[in-house]
Amino acid sequence: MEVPRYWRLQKQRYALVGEICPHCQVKIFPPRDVCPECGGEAKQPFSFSGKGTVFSFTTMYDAPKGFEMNTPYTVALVKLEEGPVVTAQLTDLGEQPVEIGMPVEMVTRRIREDEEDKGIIVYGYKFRPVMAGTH
Amino acid sequence: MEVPRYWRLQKQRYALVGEICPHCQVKIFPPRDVCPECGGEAKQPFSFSGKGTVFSFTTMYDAPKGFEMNTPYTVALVKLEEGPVVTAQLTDLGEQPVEIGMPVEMVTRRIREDEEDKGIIVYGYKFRPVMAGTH
Amino acid sequence: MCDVVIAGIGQVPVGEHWGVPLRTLAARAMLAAQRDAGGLKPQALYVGNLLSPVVSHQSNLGTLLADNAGMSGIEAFTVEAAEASGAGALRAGYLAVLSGYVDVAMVVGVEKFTDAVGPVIEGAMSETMDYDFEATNGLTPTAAAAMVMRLYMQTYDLPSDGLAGFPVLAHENALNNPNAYFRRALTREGYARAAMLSTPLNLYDKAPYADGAAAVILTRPDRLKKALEHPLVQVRGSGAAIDTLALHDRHDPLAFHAAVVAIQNACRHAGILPADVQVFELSDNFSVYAALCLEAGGFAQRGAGWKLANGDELSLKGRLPVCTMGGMKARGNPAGASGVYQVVEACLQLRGEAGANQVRDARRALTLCLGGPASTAVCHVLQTWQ
Amino acid sequence: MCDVVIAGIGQVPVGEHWGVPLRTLAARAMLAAQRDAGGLKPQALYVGNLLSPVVSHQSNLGTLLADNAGMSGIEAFTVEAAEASGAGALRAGYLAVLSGYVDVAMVVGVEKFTDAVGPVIEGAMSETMDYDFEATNGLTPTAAAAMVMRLYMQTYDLPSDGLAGFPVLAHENALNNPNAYFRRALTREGYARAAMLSTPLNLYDKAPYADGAAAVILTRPDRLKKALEHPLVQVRGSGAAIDTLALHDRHDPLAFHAAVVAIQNACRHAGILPADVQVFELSDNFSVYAALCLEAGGFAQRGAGWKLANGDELSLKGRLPVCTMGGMKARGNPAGASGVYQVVEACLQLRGEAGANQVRDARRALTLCLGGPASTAVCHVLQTWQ
Ligand SMILES: [Zn+2]
Ligand SMILES: [Zn+2]
Repeated sequence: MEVPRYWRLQKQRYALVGEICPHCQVKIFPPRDVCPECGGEAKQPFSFSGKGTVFSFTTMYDAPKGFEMNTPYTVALVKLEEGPVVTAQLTDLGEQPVEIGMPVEMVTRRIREDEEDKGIIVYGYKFRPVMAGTH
Repeated sequence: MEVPRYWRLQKQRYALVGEICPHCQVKIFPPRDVCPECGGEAKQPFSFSGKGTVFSFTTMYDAPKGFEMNTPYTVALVKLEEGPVVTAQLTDLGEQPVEIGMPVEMVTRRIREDEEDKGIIVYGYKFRPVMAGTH
Repeated sequence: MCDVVIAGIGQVPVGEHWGVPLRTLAARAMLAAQRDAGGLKPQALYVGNLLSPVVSHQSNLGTLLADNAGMSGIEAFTVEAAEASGAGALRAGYLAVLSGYVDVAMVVGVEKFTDAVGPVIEGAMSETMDYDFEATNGLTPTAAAAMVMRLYMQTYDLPSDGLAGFPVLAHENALNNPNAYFRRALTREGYARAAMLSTPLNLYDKAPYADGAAAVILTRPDRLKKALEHPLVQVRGSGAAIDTLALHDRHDPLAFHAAVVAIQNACRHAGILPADVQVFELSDNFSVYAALCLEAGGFAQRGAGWKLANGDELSLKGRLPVCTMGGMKARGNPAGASGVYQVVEACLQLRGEAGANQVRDARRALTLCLGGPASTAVCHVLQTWQ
Repeated sequence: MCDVVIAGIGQVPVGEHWGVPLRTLAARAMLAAQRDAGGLKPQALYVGNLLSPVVSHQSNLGTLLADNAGMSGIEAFTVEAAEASGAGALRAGYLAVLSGYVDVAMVVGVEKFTDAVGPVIEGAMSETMDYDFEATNGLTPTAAAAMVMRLYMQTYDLPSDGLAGFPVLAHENALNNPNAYFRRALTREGYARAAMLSTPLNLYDKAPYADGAAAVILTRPDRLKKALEHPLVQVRGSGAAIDTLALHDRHDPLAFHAAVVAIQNACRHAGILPADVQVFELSDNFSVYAALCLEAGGFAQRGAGWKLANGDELSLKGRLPVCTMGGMKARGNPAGASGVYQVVEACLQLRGEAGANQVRDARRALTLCLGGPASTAVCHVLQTWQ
């Protein structure tokens, strides 16, 4: 990941900051220039709780450049409790089998290998199973 | 330069091997699938002598990725004595000013830096001034 | 509107052409199409390509390919629409001829994977998704398809080999296609034993990426100075649509909405219903996508597309033959070229030149090419011209 | 053939938009064009872009940009033709509306350089040339222009500041353009002192690469439900042509043959001569290319194009105003978006909305956009519609 993109995406990646539409109140992540529900344009920042459930998932054995050292790893569609679905890796799975509907919560983790460019280590959101007893 | 491209271009790059059109006898470099003179398709390999003259040139102070360590360097359009014009770096210039019309000859030199990928060092054709007295 | 016909077709065998540069791969298909069209010279070249800027470090393919093939002075540009690039280029060519501005247009789809290897390829293919919010989290097109497949299998309660029928059929049909990458049979047992690429998607659920080039020449019938030795195929309808780029933005990831719209638009334009075709070249780049293409076309109810592949309905002698020359799965998937391969293969069927794989009485065909999980869809209706 | 008009235009200021993602840059221009067209909704989006797959790792911009801007379900793809990508996208959109198939098409040119830096950018731009036989020898578009410039200066015996008139004029015209990257004057003395980039080409002979996005909406006049507050501009002619990709394959590198053909085709289609226009937006991405564009259009004899910039002929009050809002040199050169900026600026002139830079009685304009050293050329004739 190049330096400009790294800084540009920092807020979304670290804190799951999306948007709320002032016209129809829908919550949006990732950010968009036009609200997909009402077509309105102006939006306000909104911090998601980071709680959600697994909507679908896959464990990958072939990785693209930058992720080769991590295989196999599990990627999921996570439905946030506020509505939007996000794409993210699952982490801290231990022995637990993943299932659709499993509750998960966001954590910040190292996302990918150092790239050719600049020695940047990319951190961002992943999701881990919600521990029994923590809720 | 990636490994497959490196091998694919090896013949052209080391020995200035182009083609001769069996239909109209025009000599072609770099290789093409259709003869630009007569539209014929099949062609035979042809080794160029490597002698030519400078048709135009420029000394570059900004370099693309892979060439940063070489700046400034001089690139020229070299008109080969067999007819075609090729793009190539000039080398071994010493104190001599480059001029349009200057006779040059091909030599094999290291072309660019090691790339991100594979540690390949790319060699290929460059041209140097023809020494006084060598002709 | 005038009639637009395909006067010539050309293709190269799909495979690993390590020693052949992209320009030469394309030239072989282009020159074959030109010969097939009786030497007709194009005024325009529309190139379908996805990967060249990243994998071959080469952009401006329009100029490179036209120049290299001896077509200097014509108009040329590249169309990119992810894996639907070739179909998008065909649509651009079709509209150009339809506009009356261009009399003869060549469309070439070309993809060269073997200028790079392994993770670079998966990375380059991942650029078709939302790079900032999908690819940077490690998602690839294969993983996206796997998540769609898991949802499909769980929602509709499929057995673990429920989608096996698609690759088995594709491999069967490729046996007689000299341009296919894989000319060997696949059994259900072979499918069941295959290694996982991205759970629950296995090696045979994914069409293999490979090098390839295919071309067609489009014109108006009145532009043909002499009769050709083969029948003409008319482009009767064309439709294209997009959905959200990211899978996570879909309300219903199992509804290939863009495919529905593209098929409807193409069929409405042609004045037909999808059921009025005898051949359907669909996107089987992932086996679950083949099922969803069938559902998008209304050939099966939602959740029932997979069942069609478990009978004879989709085979060459069935009610709706699909992937008649091996599909992307067994002919091979040269990404941005696949949409043009589909059209070339449909032409072979409509011209009666499909050899052992000839579908009887094939007069009309539907081609549907997807980019991503139907993030983009391009559909064409082709029929024998008279 | 029906009339095709530009119902709306939009642009963002050219510059370094480090914090703005490509999709947002494009959305700002797209939504501005849509507002300008009275809210008209496009059925198709044609994107002109060159660098995104390499610099931003993002392909399938058609889907991304349409989706992000709330246009899901429409048709969309990207057109790439090197630095002429935006002009190529306009041509694709024009032909689509002309075909009768698409009623309302949006064309957006967008380029984001600031997702990468320095040598990566020069490398990415070099992919527009023959990568195997130009770029791998260290050539860049700047170096190619420098070799053309040296040939031109030597062949026609120019003084060392013979081409200074072009950047000086461009900087003068940009002073009143709020969307220009550089709004400061340049003197001949400043030109003479400038650092060499690639001999004999100096800093001011090259238009600076920068981020930008510009958009237009094309439709048929009968599709406009209500009158707009501004005049309509008609696309009256369009032409495109390629030359050899590599400079070394040209018999005469100083004849911009593709530009000649593109201009001829566009003007023939419009039923005009090049001399019948009041504004000429040409490619001044390198100052010598501006001279060669003038010669390609027949506005000057071969070898005399540079002299036009040394008088008043090309200024806003002259016989043939060029680069009226600053050209690529001073407005900035967002590569694949430049062709759309040219058209937006020509529309401002034809609509009488060019403010202090208004060309009197501008009724017809020519836009000419080059990819490489006229390896690709795309030309449009625009005129006030009535
Ligand atoms: Zn809203
Ligand atoms: Zn010949």
